[in-house]
Amino acid sequence: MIPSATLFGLAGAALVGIGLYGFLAHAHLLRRLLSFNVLGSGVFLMFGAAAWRSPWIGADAVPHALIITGIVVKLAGSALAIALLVQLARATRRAALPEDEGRPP
Amino acid sequence: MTAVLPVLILATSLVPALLIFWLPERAWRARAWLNLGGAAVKILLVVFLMVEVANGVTHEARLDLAPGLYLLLRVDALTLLFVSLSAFLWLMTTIYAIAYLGDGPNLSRFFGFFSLCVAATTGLALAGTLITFFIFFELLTLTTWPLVVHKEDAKSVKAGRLYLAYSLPGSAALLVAIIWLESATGPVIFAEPGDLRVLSDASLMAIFALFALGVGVKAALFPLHGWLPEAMAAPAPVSALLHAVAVVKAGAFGIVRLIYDVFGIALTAELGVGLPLALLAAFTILWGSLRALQQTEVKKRLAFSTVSQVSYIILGAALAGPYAVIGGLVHLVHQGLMKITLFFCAGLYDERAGITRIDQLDGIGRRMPMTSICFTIGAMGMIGIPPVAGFVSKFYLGLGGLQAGEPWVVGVLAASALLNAGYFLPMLYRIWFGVAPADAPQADERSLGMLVPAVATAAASLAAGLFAGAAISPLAWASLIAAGYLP
Amino acid sequence: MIGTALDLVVVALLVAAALAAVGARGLFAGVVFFVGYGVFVAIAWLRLDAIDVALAEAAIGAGLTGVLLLGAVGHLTRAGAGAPPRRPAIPLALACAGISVMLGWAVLSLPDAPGLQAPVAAALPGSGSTNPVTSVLLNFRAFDTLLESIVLLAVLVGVWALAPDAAWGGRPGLVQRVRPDGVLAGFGRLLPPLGLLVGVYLVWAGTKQPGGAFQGGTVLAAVWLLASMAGVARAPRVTSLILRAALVAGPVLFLAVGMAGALGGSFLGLRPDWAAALVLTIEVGLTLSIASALALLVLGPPERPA
Amino acid sequence: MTTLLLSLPVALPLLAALLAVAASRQAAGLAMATGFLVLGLSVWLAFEVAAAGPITIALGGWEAPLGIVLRADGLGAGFLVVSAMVMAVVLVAAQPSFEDQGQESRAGFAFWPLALLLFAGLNTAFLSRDLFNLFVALELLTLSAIALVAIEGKAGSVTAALRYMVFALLGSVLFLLGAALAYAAHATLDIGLLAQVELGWPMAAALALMTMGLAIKTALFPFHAWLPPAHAGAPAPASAMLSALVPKASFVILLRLWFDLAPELASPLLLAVLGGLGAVAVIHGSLLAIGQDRLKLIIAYSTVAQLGYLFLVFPLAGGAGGAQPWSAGAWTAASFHAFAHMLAKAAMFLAAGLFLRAVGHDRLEGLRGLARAMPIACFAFGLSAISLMGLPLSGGFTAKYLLLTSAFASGQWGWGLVLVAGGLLAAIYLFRPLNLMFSKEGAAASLTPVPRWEQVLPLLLALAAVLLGLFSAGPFAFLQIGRPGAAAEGLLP
Repeated sequence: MIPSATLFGLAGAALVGIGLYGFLAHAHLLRRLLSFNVLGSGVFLMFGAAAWRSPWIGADAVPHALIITGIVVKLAGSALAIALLVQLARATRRAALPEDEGRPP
Repeated sequence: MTAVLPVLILATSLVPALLIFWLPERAWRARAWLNLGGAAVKILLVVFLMVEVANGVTHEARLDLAPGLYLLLRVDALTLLFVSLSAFLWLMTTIYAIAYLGDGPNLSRFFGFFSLCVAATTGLALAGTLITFFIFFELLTLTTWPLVVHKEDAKSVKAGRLYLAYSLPGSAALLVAIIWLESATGPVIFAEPGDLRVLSDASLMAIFALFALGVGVKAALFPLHGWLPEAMAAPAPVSALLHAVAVVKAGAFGIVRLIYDVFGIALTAELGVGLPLALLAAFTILWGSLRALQQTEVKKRLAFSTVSQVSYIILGAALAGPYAVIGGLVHLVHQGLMKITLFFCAGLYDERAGITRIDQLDGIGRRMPMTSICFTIGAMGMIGIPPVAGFVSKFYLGLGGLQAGEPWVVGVLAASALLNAGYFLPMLYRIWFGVAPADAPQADERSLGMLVPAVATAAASLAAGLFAGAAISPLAWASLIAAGYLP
Repeated sequence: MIGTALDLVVVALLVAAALAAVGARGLFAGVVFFVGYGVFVAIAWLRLDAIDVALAEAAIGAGLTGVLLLGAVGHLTRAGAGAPPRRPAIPLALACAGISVMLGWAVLSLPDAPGLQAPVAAALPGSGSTNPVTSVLLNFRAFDTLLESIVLLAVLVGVWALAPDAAWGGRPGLVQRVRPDGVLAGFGRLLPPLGLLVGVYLVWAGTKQPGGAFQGGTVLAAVWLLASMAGVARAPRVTSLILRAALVAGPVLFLAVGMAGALGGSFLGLRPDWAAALVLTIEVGLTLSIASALALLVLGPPERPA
Repeated sequence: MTTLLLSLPVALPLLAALLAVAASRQAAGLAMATGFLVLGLSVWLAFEVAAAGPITIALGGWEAPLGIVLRADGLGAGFLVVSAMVMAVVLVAAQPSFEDQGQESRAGFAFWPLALLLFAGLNTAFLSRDLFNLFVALELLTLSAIALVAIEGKAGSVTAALRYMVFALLGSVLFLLGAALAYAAHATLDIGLLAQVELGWPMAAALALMTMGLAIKTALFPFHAWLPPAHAGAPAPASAMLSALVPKASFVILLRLWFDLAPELASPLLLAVLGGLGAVAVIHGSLLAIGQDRLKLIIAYSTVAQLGYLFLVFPLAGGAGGAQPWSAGAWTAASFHAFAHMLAKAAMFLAAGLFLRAVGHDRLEGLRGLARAMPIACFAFGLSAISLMGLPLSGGFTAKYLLLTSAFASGQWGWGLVLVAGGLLAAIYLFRPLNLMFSKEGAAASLTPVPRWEQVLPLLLALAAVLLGLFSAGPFAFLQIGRPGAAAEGLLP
């Protein structure tokens, strides 16, 4: 039997790869942001799995607390990014950075 | 041992500078008092210092910046030679500049940087270590730039750009040389030469070359002289400063320090780097004279003449024989006195008669007699006609060349004297024997502030030659310094 | 065995949802997949016995982020803003896969190290809470939490700064028009009391059981959003003093307690005998501020002149 | 007392920011007072550190690994003091642009809390010893900075802010992944505790990730594309904070990672790569700066180059070289360079802001003749230029001298040539504006007048940059306090 932690840790590793790919490959900023959130939760899952991995004496509360903090911070970043993106979209009718569309920055 | 005097001497130019910047434009009286007061106090201090040094008191001030990096101000005989020259000429130039600039724009800025520039020169003369020398050398570059661009017209700004384009790479080379050397030997203190032999011959030669390149820019050594004639776009007092008091002199002074205090005569000879430098200096002497011959503007001709004359100092230093050393050192003073006279006169011609081209000089001698007499004295000195000071330098240099087993030096000197005569005598002829055209503009010399300094420096050039044998003449002082360096 | 099978199913769904969210053809579909993905992440946290994290992920990671993304899709669509399609980049995909493999290997081969369970357990009595996660958040690592609650505020100020100059002083977001007898309005009247109850419970319970200011605050924010969408409550003007006070109350309270501690010798230190009361007070204050900040973040900057 | 001295530099800006949100009418005064108060406290703290050595406090009374530890050593306290100097002046300089008269305005509301939060994040980054806490501090710092970039609301600055955001998000997630890995392997996030344990591959991987994240946030080549448009697009006081202060936070953390936490893991290859990227940044950033025709872009590209110098510390003082006599010089030089850059760059952006206000645009041509119209601001610009070029006497020169000496003393003269070349290139791009200021011809006839006191503010910072070079012995000794593995004094073998 594989411990849950290992499985979800591996899943986290996979999610990091998926999120990173989306973040780097997309030009559309909303998609990049969405991918970033996938990437972030992958990191959190790996962190959480590491907290669980040790010989079982109860879950380690410290990583859990850190992850909650991390989730809030990630939301904060996403919120500002989205507001900026909406502003950009209204001003330029584009949803990507100029250099990602082959325009001069 | 005391630290007060070197710092005070530096402060006599630095403090007025910092105060002048904040003066409103119209406060010309306060500006003049600060300037002249500083210059006068400086001369007094220098005289006092001479007495002290003669009594064997050491003066030294030190400021630590970081481990291995410190500023050291220290007085030795060579320092005094340069400091006394620059103190005297600063006073003269200040009087002249106040009269010359009158109530033009941006004078607080001008005189602020002017004093800063002199402070940098003083620091450079007082520098007791290589890095201190470098720091003041750079400060000199930075503080002269605003003076060069003072007029703010396109020509001045271009001249300023050219000046920096030459100077900054030069000082970068100098910095690399210094740090390369010091990373092997530790801080180089002038009076106490370290053991340079820890570096290989090839490294030492490369360091010497970088040094020569670095200070050569300021000394207007061929082919690094291109900035100097262009800088004539600046006002006349700035030309005087560049050519006689500070910048070019700092370069020549640096070469002297390099050969005598960093490498030492013995090592220089061993490495065989003296001769190439001497040859380059000789070439510069001839090249500068030839170029001067081609010029049609008074100030341009004088500028190329400087290129040529400063290399006499370098030639003397590079030959490193007893007489050559004396000749080079004494020319440091003599050239300064004579060239500043010529520039003062050129400024007078320009301001008072509107003369900038040589062909306009016709008959000016009768309309501006005092100015023209001073000009004549300066020009004769440059050619090397006795009894003006220039003769003494050339005489010693020639002897030094023979003594060092380089008889070609005499040939170079003779050729140069001929060329000098070739470009100065026609000017003198026009001044005294030419006939002024009927439509010549008004000319007078009713500017005491400009005339007195010219007369004073002309008299000094004459006196330095006439009384070369006296105990306190520049020649005697140079001989004293030379005796200290020679084995 | 059944546990592992269940885990495997969750992992498979997780990865599939992530791939779908990142690779979806349409933007809207991507966001929908993302919300689904968030739910699976929350389930994963449940499987890892991290109920606090699961709650936070469900409320913030999936819920609020989803709402923000959906809102953005709407705005972008209305603005007609597009972007060139994804460039299929095989080398990049391979590189990312490589990174995943390396990280996976790291997960498998990390040496066993005991966590901080023991020190946390030892310090728990007198920390002001019996829920270790709350103790870590509000006591042991209170500084992180303080900064984090202020990060939300910083971002809100940043979002508001994007308002048109003329709209300053107006109400955040675009004005919603809802039919008074519609379904949304009905929900808007029905749900808030319920949500309020859940939110308050989460905060209250947080000191003993999973829950706390962030989870509770999110639920309260959702309640407010729903109510304002239904037209029951109007968002106050951005210049409203009450609103500003609500936004900073929690962090100010937190900081004040911390400074009082500093005067007593340790910044952010809680006296053991007062810790329980202080933790609860801070939680309540933070909940208020977090709820307002989150709700306002979703509403966005004011856009119409006051 | 030490508790207050260490916590107030963080707590005061936080509190002021919160109050500025609640009572925005008083925000400007509050912010300015906070700037000077924190400056005073930092100086006091520095004196305490100089007298008694590094000061450590455990927040909430919880020691690491359970709690978070703040520590003021020479490095941290030094950065604290210099950034407080910059901040105090910048906040005063921002007052004319952002203080609301009468009705609250959008920018007048947003600027002050964001600036204060940036300040708090910065100070936390300089003091904290906890990797995760550093992550949160960096987020506070970065998100406030991004919001400041966009504060003018133009399409250009919003684009710049978004580009910054894209890089920053990636940087922070990499750093977080590294911190998580460190915790997983060693169950602590405290730099001091981690420095004491034997570190294996997990920590090496963690460090690699964190270094990459921090390099992105420090805008190291090739991650620099976000910086120039972001720094140039913000209003001048914000640019000054962004360019002078923000990248230093991540750089200080990098120093702590490689000199404090795990010097033994710094392989020669890694050090060479970091140094090499720094060298490329110096040359590339300078060349790009030469090609710009807007003053603020020149200054911003110069930041890319100047940040590159900082990374030369890794090959010169890092890893096994840390025990060498020249490493003290190189290590200290990096801080000196950072200090000089903080002061000079802030002065330059503030001066540029005044030029822009006077002329109405920041195209270089507009600078014609300003030496006459705005002599004080031009003088400040010139003095900062001297420090940035590394010419004597200035903090920049002392830094350059120390770096050059250790490059030559350690036989790595290649780095030295980069320094020299960088100085010359800086001269090229900085004398272009200076030349124009001294050109009378074509000068604009009418300028918006700028009060004298506003011109004095950049001059103060520029003078501080110069004085740092004249009085560097004290700061040099101060920076050695608590320096990890401080071996020999002096620069030479």
